[in-house]
Amino acid sequence: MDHFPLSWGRPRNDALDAFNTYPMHKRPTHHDTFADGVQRTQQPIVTGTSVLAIKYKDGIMMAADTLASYGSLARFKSIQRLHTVGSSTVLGASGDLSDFQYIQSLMEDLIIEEHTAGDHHELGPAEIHEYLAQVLYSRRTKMDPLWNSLVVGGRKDSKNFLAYVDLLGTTYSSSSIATGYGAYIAVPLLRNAVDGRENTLTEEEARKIIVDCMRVLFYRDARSLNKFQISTVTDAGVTISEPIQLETTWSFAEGIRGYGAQTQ
Amino acid sequence: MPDGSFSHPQQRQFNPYTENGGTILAIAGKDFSVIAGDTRQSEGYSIQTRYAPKVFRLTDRAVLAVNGFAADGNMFVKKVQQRLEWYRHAHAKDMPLGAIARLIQTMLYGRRFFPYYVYNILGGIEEDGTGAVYSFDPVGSYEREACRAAGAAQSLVQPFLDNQIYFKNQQAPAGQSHPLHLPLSDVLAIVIDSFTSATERHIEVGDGLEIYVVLTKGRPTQDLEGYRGVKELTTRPDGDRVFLIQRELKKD
Amino acid sequence: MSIMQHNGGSVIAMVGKDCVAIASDLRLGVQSLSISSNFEKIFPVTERLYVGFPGLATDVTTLREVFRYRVNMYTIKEERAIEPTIFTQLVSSTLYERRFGPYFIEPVIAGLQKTPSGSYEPFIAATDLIGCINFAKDFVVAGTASEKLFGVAEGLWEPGLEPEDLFETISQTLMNAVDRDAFSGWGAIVHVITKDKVITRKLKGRMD
Amino acid sequence: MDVSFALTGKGYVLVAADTTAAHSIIKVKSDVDKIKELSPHLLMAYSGEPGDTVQFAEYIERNIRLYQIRNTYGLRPQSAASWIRRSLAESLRSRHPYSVNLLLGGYDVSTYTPHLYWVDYLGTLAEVPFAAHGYGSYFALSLLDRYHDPEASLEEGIATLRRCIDEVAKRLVVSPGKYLVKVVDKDGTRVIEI
Amino acid sequence: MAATSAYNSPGFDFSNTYRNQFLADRGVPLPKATSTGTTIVGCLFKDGIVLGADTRATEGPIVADKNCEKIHFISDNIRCCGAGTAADTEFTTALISSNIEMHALTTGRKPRVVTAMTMLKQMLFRYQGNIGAALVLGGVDITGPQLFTIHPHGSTDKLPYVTMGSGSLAAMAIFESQWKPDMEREEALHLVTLAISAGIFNDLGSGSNVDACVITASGTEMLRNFVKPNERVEKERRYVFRRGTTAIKEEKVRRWVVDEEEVTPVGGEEMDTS
Amino acid sequence: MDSFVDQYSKNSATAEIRRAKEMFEEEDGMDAMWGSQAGFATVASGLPKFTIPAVPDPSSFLRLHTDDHADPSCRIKIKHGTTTLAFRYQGGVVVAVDSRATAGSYVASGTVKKVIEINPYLLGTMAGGAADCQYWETYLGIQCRLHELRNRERISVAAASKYLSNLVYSYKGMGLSMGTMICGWDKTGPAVFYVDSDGTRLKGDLFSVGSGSTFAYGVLDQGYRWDLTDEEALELGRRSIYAAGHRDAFSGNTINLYHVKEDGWEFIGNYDVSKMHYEGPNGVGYAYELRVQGKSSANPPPDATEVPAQA
Repeated sequence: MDHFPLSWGRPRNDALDAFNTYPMHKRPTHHDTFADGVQRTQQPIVTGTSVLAIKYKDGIMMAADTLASYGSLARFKSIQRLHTVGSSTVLGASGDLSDFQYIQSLMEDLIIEEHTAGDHHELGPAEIHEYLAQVLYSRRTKMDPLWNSLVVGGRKDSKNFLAYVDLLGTTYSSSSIATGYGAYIAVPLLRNAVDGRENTLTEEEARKIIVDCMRVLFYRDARSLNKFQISTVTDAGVTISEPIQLETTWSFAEGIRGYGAQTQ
Repeated sequence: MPDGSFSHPQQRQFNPYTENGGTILAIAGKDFSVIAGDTRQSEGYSIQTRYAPKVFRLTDRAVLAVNGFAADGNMFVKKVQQRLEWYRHAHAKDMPLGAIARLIQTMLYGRRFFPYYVYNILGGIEEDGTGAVYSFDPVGSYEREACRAAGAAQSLVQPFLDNQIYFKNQQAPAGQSHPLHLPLSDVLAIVIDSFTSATERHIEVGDGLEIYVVLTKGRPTQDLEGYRGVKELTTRPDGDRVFLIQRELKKD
Repeated sequence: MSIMQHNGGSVIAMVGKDCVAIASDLRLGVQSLSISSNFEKIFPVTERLYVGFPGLATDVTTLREVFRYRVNMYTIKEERAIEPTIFTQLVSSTLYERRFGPYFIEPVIAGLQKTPSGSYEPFIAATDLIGCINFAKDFVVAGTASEKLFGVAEGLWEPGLEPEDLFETISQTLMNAVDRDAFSGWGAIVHVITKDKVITRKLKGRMD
Repeated sequence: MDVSFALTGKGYVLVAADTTAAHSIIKVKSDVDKIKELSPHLLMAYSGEPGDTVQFAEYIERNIRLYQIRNTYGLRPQSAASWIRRSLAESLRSRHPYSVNLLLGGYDVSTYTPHLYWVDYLGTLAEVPFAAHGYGSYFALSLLDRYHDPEASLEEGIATLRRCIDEVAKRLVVSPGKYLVKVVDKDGTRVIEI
Repeated sequence: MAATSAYNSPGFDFSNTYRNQFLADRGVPLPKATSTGTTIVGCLFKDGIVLGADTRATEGPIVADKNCEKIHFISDNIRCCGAGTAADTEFTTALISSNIEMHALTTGRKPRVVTAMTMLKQMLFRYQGNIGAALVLGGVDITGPQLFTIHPHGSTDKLPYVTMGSGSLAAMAIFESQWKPDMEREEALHLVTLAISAGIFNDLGSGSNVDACVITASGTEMLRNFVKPNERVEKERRYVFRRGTTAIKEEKVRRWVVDEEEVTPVGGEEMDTS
Repeated sequence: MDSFVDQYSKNSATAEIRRAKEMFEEEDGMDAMWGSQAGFATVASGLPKFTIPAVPDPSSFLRLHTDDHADPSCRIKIKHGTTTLAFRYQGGVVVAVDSRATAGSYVASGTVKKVIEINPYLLGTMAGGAADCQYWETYLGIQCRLHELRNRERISVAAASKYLSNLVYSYKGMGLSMGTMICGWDKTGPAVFYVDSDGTRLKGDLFSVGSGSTFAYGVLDQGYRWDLTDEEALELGRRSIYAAGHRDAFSGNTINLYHVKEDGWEFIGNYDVSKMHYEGPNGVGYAYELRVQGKSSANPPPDATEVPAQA
């Protein structure tokens, strides 16, 4: 412990000052370690980008593109990042894909175990989400995180459920959720379109909103792909579509000349 | 490199904490207690959700507000609730407020070397029927107070409460003294104004406001009747009563 | 601890009805050690214009000298007293000149601006340490207790306060804010500037 | 580990400074005069970075003297303090700043008033009734809050100063052994044996 | 202080840098200037340019100014929105505005947007990013409507719709999904409002009101506080104190002569202690 | 189902949840979380267990996130700053403390109880980490009571302080921060022991601990004698804490004053530092400015007609 009046009671850095001879006006230089840490550096290797999800009248809809990046390399171009869990839940993942595959196998185990219990009780989206939150939080507490941002969506007993959990165990629910770059680019659009209309949006409308957002994401997120899948969970169950090709327009680029005075 | 920031690769890469903004406060009255928090959950410059409650009803006479790192906070509340449930099973009654406070201290201190990044404020009614507020630091030091603000905007709100609740720096008119306890209506007005003020000046505060009001057993409720956005959460008819008031805050 | 907190100190200015008020604490400290309880940070520029310099104490004195010099030069050249708006620009450009080696001061300016019709209008402004001006219609704050001041002022201030009411509001704001700040306090001083007089009061505040 | 004190009394300023010159853990000399007589009615105790202190003090001393030669009268304590502060603040903006803490005690013969100024290495100036620099200030200031009297006679002032010195001797880990004490009053400056 | 003019020679003064470095070396962190979290946008439409900005200025998580102006005047037909270090955007645009005026007077022609853009990028490039100004420059000149962004290091871009600041992604999402060529004025203004609003409501660094500016060949229309979606609600109660609430140690009143026709001499200073 | 497989599989779902559970139990560190002992079990039965982060150097991890001097922007700010003092004299022990807790520059609280009433005969003071002192001195209180039950006599101050010292020493280097004085009256008479988280334990007559301790010493040393009367002793304690509250930015708000006598401790009172400054305990303020009001150091000769006002 430091006994110098100005820093009384604070821990003394023994590596720096083993014999308590701290000079008067000198302090360890300022460095915002906290802000540093928030940047989540490059531990994940093969990664997926944004997942989008919204609630609508009959259920929830989730979308993710099919790209797995290796740094800036577009490594695998048809990876599925949406995963069905049980009969009323879909799980979307961004972040490290090997961790996600581990989570998928966890989900398989979980469902099988629940099934073999034979009590005809099935885990719904809320339970799945709670489970994942516990797992991710305890992994972060062990300083061995599963490097993912997960979106859990589902519909059970005619109630829509949509929630988020990430590598720190942070959770929240909202009527529209997006991870990765989507949190910056898609969320404003989703909130405009969905907030207050969760119970009136039709599937058609929801699909249009999602496709529009995926397009904008493809325009602006350098780690994205114009091929994505949409999943819905309704009373009828979970569907995950085949990969959909985005239609994009780049025509206005024709008119752009240079970056300054150039006109031709 | 004598710069004090010795660190290991693992720490650099993985910081187990983040900050999710928001502010909570609690004020104790003579026979009531008010515990409030905004509902925004943010990280960096992004709003994660506009509705994530920070204030939780523990029993009919105890309400806990948590603020800081949301994952730690939610997990902590769950554990406290679990402990209270166990207590209920063993004793067939709710744990008294003072005991909950001590319980929270030991639970927080159990993580002294890997702290929960959580600021807790516990509000409610003591066994003698008086309103009480207990505030905690992340590693469990606590004290009973009349009012306390914590979280991102604590330094904006607390001095305002000092002035309005404790009448700090105010001279009473000659021959009079300041009231010891404010009436509920004044307290609610001050709470709402504290949050609207904090929303104006702190970027991480906003979206929604949830105010829990705990009234001691048998206290008349007319000052809450007809209050905009109020609803009752009491579970037992003969005990203390819990109300929830929900308001909107600015969303920018 | 940032260099702005080395000596401590805070300043606030508020607008009232045909008047303005500017107030500061009186502490001069060296980190946690308090040295003097009579260190003024607010200085008159003209009869109806005051400026406060919260920040590093050496720069308080230096800037006070710099501005006294520059304002005097202005007065001699222009043969008129400097107006608050002009003075604010002078402060701003003087600070921005040192963009890459700033003075550690965040000035707060309060005064009455003469309108073409001859009446006086309240004016307050603050700048950051490199001279970005913040024109406000309600209140401006700076110093180590700025967060606390923002919170209290946002709660207590309302438009159209008479000079005496403004005095109470600004005093209460300042005292309660600095009581929650370790580096500000040790007494306070308030100037209320109206058309025909300046009322200066020292407050009986906490001395710990 | 320099320690210096100063306090005002009825018509005088007492300035005391330790007499140690130290290099790291070595005491090199134990009878150093760290109080400069800048003019007949002005004393300056200096402490801080070795080298800087003496260089700065001599620079100030010469310039104050120069002023007196040029203008036939010397600077009054307030003016001298203001100028010294300014010199220090400006030196701080140069490539080699002086790291010097000062206590300026002066007697203004035209108003019959003693003045004491506290100046630190950043160029912060404050007029105070008593002052201290170095680790001694952490012990002496509260003591002086309690015992200082602006109307104390010289004997009483010395007794108060004694208390400070004893307190520092009692509590400071490496306390300086000897102090040099000077006083400035209407008759000029002189050394006082304690 | 050897200069005899009240006005110093132009350019930056570096004399404090040694001292500040000295302080920094002692382990005291140096403070940060006000920066504007900011959403600023610009968009091309049929007849001209619409610029937009929010009005929040922040110091860390604290709102320093709720209604600041981020659309700066360059010339009658050119405006410039600024994000980044507030003082830098303020002074850089003011400097270029004055240079453009000089340029216009020298050449006797209406200034071109591209001239302002070149001046800005050259200046910012010269300072190697140390002047933290991220700008959106728009205007209409003889060559038609022009819209540029200028980054702090001096790189520029010319696009039909642009965004800058911490809310730029939110605003860009609106543009990417809704912008189309050859919009009408109202349409473009609405789109800019939407884009700024997206920043205001989704980015914590941006907030308060929407400022907009429409520039066409026929003139410039500055729409200060065009939309005010974030007015503060009325407080629940008033907080005026009873006079005499605050304890005073001493009081000093200085009175000034206001009415010059008054003949009676007025006391300069009176003092009473209470 | 197959509990054998389950028990040894490392990555099945149940294994994962089991590990999560283990984690919780570990971090709660409780043997009995059930029944009347719920929540207090550890303190009653043996040493509590604490969660340690899984990093190579836990103490630097802790410093990284909680030391606001090394990193002012660290978010978990543990409350600091204090002046406490205790001294022995012929009439017992006087214990005086301030009540301010600061987190960074923010005055987090002005009403902290820094004297911990361990039992009717023992007081502990709080300086350093508030939680550390509160928790461990509560724990010490339990142990003292157990000692009484086991041995049918009150624990001596020396033994109590030794117990605490041994406890915190076992956590040395982990980042605990506490500097406390254990004060009481036992068979040997009044006793004061200083115990801190470095493991130091000192018996003595007079101690002051905390960021403002130097200022308190300045007044305390000058006024201290063994044969002080009770009144003088209490006044000295109060005046010394006031001095520290006045000069130290991290101390202040109110003074809590205790007197330990043969029949246990007595709470003397709570005094606002500001009130002490202006009015003092009996109408005469401690303030320097009040004490010297109207006094001047100027010494104009008697024949000087006019003395210009002091600048």
